[in-house]
Amino acid sequence: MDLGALLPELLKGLANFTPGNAVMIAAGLVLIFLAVRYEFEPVLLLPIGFGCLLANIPLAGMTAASEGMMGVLYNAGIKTELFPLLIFVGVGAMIDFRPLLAQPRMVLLGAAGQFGIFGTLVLAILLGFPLNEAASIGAIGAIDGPTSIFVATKLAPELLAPIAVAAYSYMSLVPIIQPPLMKLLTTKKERRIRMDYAPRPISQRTLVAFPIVITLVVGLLVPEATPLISMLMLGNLLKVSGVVDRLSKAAQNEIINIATLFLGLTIGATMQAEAFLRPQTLMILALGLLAFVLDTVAGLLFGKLMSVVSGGKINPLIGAAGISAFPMAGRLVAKMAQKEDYDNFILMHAMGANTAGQLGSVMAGGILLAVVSKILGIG
Amino acid sequence: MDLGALLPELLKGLANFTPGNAVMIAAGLVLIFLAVRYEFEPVLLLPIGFGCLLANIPLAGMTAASEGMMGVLYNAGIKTELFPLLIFVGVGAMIDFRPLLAQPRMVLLGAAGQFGIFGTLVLAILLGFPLNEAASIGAIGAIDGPTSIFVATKLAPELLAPIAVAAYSYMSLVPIIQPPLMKLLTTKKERRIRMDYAPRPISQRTLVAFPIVITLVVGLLVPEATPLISMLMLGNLLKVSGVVDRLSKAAQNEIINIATLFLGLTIGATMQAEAFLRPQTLMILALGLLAFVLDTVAGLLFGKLMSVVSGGKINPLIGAAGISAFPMAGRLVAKMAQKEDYDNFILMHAMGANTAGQLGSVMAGGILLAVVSKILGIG
Amino acid sequence: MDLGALLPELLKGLANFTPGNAVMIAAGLVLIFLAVRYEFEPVLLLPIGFGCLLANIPLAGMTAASEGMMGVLYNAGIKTELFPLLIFVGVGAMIDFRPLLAQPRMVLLGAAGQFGIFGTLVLAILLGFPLNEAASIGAIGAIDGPTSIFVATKLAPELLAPIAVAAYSYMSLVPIIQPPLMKLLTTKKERRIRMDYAPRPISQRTLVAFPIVITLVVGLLVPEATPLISMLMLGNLLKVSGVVDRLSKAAQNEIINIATLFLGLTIGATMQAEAFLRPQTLMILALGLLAFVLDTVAGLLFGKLMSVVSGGKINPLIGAAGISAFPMAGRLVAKMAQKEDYDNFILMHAMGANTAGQLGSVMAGGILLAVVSKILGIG
Amino acid sequence: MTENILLSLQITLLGMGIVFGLIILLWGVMAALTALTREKEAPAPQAEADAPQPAPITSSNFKARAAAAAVAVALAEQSLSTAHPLPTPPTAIVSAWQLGMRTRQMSQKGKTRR
Amino acid sequence: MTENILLSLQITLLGMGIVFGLIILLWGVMAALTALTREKEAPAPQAEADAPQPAPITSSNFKARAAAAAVAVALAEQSLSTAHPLPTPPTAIVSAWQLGMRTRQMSQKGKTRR
Amino acid sequence: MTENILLSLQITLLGMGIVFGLIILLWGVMAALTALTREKEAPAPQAEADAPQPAPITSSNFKARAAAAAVAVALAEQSLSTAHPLPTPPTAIVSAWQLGMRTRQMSQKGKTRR
Ligand code: NA
Ligand code: NA
Ligand code: NA
Repeated sequence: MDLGALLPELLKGLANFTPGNAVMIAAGLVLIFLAVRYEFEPVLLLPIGFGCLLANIPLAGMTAASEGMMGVLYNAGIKTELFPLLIFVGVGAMIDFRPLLAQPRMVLLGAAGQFGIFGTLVLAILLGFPLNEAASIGAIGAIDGPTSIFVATKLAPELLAPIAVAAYSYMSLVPIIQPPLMKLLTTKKERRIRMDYAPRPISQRTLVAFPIVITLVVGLLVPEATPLISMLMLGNLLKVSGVVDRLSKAAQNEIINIATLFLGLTIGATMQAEAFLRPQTLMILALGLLAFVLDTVAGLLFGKLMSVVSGGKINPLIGAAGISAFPMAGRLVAKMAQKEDYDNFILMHAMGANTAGQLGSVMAGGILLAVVSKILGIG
Repeated sequence: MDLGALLPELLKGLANFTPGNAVMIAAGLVLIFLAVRYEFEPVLLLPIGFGCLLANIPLAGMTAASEGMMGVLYNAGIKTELFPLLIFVGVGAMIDFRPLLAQPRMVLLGAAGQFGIFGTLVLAILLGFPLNEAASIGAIGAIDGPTSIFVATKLAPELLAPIAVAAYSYMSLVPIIQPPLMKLLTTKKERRIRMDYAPRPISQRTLVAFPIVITLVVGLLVPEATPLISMLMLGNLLKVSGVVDRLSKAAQNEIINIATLFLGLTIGATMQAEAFLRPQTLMILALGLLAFVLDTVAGLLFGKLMSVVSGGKINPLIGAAGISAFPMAGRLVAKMAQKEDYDNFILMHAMGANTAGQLGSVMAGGILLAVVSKILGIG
Repeated sequence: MDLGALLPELLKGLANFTPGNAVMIAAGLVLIFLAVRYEFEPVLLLPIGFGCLLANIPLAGMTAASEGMMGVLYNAGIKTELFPLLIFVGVGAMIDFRPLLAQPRMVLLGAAGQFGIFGTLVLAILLGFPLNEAASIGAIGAIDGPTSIFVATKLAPELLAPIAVAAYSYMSLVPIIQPPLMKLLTTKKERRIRMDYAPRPISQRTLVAFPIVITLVVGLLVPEATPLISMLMLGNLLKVSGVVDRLSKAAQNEIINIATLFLGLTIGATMQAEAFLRPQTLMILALGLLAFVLDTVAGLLFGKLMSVVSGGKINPLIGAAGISAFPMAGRLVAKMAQKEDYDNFILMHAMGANTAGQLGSVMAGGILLAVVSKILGIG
Repeated sequence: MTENILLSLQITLLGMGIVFGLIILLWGVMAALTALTREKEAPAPQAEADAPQPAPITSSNFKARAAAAAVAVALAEQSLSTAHPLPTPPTAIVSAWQLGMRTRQMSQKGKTRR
Repeated sequence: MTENILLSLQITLLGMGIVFGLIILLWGVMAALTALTREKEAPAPQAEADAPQPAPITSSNFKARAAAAAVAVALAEQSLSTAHPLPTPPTAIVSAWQLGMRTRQMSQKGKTRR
Repeated sequence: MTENILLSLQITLLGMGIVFGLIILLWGVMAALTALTREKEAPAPQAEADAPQPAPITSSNFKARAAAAAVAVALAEQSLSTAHPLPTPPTAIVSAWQLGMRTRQMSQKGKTRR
């Protein structure tokens, strides 16, 4: 046995390195950079970026399709949809629905902010994507990572990587993407509108009943939305019930942290050059951005409509909070209003619209899934 | 493609809703109500109740038999028995065996309190249940969730849902079920008996040796009880050893919390109307209640016997703590004694009997499993 | 049915008890004793010892090869290599590479300390072990549990139990094994050498870049080392990035704790008498000890070489810290130097060499895996 | 292709229709929910309805409220600037806000309308 | 059926028999365990055996002990009322109890027998 | 057998060769890494280079430094004695050490060489 002959064998990894790998490693580094330097959704972009690096080290066996660690985690948590659903349990335990329950009409804003989902679907069809893929791309417009991943896993798992990356990246770009649109579509006077906040007192009983009733109503009408909405509501119920502190804390900590880390790594590990570096990917990223813009525009326009209908009692900015992207969008809206008038506090209204957007996104995702799988004869 | 024709398709969920689903959703709501309002074992009844709701939303794919999230968790943790065993690791890390080690004769009370297991088995046979099912129903008499689930999973998985529900519900009903029996079976004079507490000092060495020795002795004599008893003792060893604080805390927190949440949800998700709404279920619930009563009665009568034999030095009430249901039963007994005589402290004796009951329950569960599987030729 | 005939059936467990079981139970008790009494790596030796007890209770179904709990965990976390890799994520989040980055030449000591791996491989071949087994035994010389387990799982899973036991036991024996060798191989004068510590300031940017660059460089050159090195570096990146506190804490707590407990139990559960009690096992344990000695000797000799080359500016003791066994070896070295001269602080240099040893061990493990699997035509 | 585009437009119409339908249903559910539970605790809200007016604003408590407002703003900005991906829920802010801002908003309302 | 009932009665007999047998064995094991470890630390218990008597009860320390008892009771009741499903172990209560109650129980014993 | 032994020796040679090669490469990478990032923050190190000398040792601050040293030693010994298998990282010790020991080591150096 000539060991000298082994050396080329040992450098096989380097020999298999492709320009595509280099590009994807650069992409991974950019994601990590955005996460670390600008804190754009770091809990997701950092693991995604790191997973992307791993998937592009040739022969390392760390892609989501391999039999190695990433493959094991992918099969355990993405294929089964466990990770996004567990994340939702944690998110649910962090959401406070009182601002929404105190002003139920705010819920309407959560519907308008979903227009980007369907608008993007149309555009994707125009660009030649088949229906299942177009619908999955549209789901980026939910501006909600778990929903996008859930829909894409069901309809077009081959597009999961770019969709997940777009969903989480754009969620983190809320403070960059939304403000120009807000200024463009609203007048200074509109942005200065102050809003009453005389909320009805929300009883403990209402708080507990809410997640249960929502689960049942949405579940019975849109069965496809049940997994997402029920896990969100389960998390909320764990919190508001006040009797299962242990479980509520587990949902908000160990469960969501572990699921988030593994989800990020495995999503990143799907970004192998061969699978990811296709013209489609760029289109998906562009369409995702558009979805975000369409959501915001629709939300703002609906906000203006509500403002007019209410006789100027509603600040149209809160329409932009109806897109989901909880809680960044809500906070941004409150900040924008304050920029115009330091004494104008609309945080509670914005958070109401924002939680409505979270509900709306999940429902819209489920409806999209229901309609499209019926048409395709899958469901 | 006529989209109008889709609407009935979309409302298929509602169309498939059966009266049975309605009944089971009501049952789930009752469980949640008991958990939230009266704090009856909320960490289990709330997830079980919520899982029950999910299992009865038609076409949602959230039953334990589906390929969805609940099915994944069911296969990962119930079929493999991982969840009840992990819960036992946590419970073990929470039990303090010093009161029992300080008064070893208390251990006898842990035997009498298991009579309900076998008494109920006889009754279930009388009602026509086959042996494997009768034994699983008898296991409710362990008054210990994980043991009941473990036995039922092995012998009659089709009855898992009602058995688990009964086991956990009745455990939480200790303060309601036991007091009238206590008053009925003991005289005021008996309840006022004070007890010596001159415990031997328990060395650290004994504390560490105890879980190891118990595992080996019980394991060698009743191999079927090994998984349950060993995980309980492992948890205890992690705690008393004092050198693996990290692991002890992990057992008492993340491990038990996650396992409990998932166990509750998946048990609930087995409560689908078609499978659950059978005359058997009502019989099982009734038999389970009877098992509880038989346990308590046997414990109290044995307590009276010990009282007589000891020349009145033993308060017969502590017999009722020998049923398991750790630590509620122990505390209840101490409270009952104090009610009669404010200066009468028998908490340490009651806790000794209670931990003995915990050991006895696990052993009785293992013995039941051993005997019945030998007769049925399974083991 | 004669129930009397059941009794022998019920005592089948005892009847199947072999002297081998007794020996292994004694071995398990020794491990637990070492863990509890002397705190030798208790988080691993205690679960390993307990798992060993369980595996040797006849008919209990708690061996790693069974379909019971231990088998489930073994298949989920050892066969898939998930547990050692998850432990590495946690270890990475606990390592501070600043002492190494401040004195990059220290990294050389991390190479010398790996000689035991290859030296032991040669000896194992001499003793007649086939190449795959000899290489796995050599991996004990990494003095790093996860690396040894990773290599053995790939090359010779049938030897996993003794290798894991040796790896973790010897790691814990650092304070017993190394000092005599240190005294033997260095003069008092050498041990009294003081070292400059004028470290370059390490920027946050360097700290973040380091784990990423190491992953890419090592991954591209030794793909086989990617899983190990990348998970170590991922953990480190989570910590030093400073933006994902949640994930960093999850890695350092719940993830590593749960993985450690399950890894220990399942490794222990592979120690069933029939599989473990072979002459090989004793040889492996002896070879493992030798690997440790060879590592230390090579490290110290290389330390002496560096001391001479540097003109007496380097204390050769730090060579002994290059073996991995992080952070015990580094601390021990600092303590030894102080013993000779109370004012001599070389902790920072020793920790630099120790982290270098950690890196070197992982790389050497990967290289070993790469070379041997190429020769055997596996990779 | 044209067929597909038509289909996608139909999906959009149907989808947004259902979303709005469901959201409006939710509105009703929420209203019913709060109404039902309010009826059960009738006396309390009644009492509250009698005294919805904020305490008269004196210059002494104005400073305190201004301080509370500043804290709330600082908290909100801080939260925004660090861009928590999985943030602590805004409950704390909400409570602070409710305590300090409710009466304030009411007086603001007057000013805004003027 | 009758056969099954007979079988079930036999199982009951056998099962309870084994349970009691095992429990009695456990009793022995526990007694042996505490005895063995006690022998090893012989001097200490010996010393303790010389002075098993509680300190004489004076009215001054009686109040303190009464307070300790009240705390223990309060703790126990509180624990009971919240019906913890996975409670913190009673260790804390135990230690408090051991510290405060041991001598007390001994004096109670006298009274009870009287 | 002889063949196998030869093979194992070759593996040793090759393996240790690659390990050393990789480690030397790592040395270069680390040096480059620190150099690159240092260039970007050039002014600061420059300033530091101007004043690398420790503050003059007076008897008053000697005690303080001795105390710091004692604490560091105690910490290190404590850590060693409990033999943490998964220890908290030595960061805390490091910082303390860096704060207190750096100037000290420099003066020690002088003494050692004398
Ligand atoms: Na949305
Ligand atoms: Na019981
Ligand atoms: Na090493």
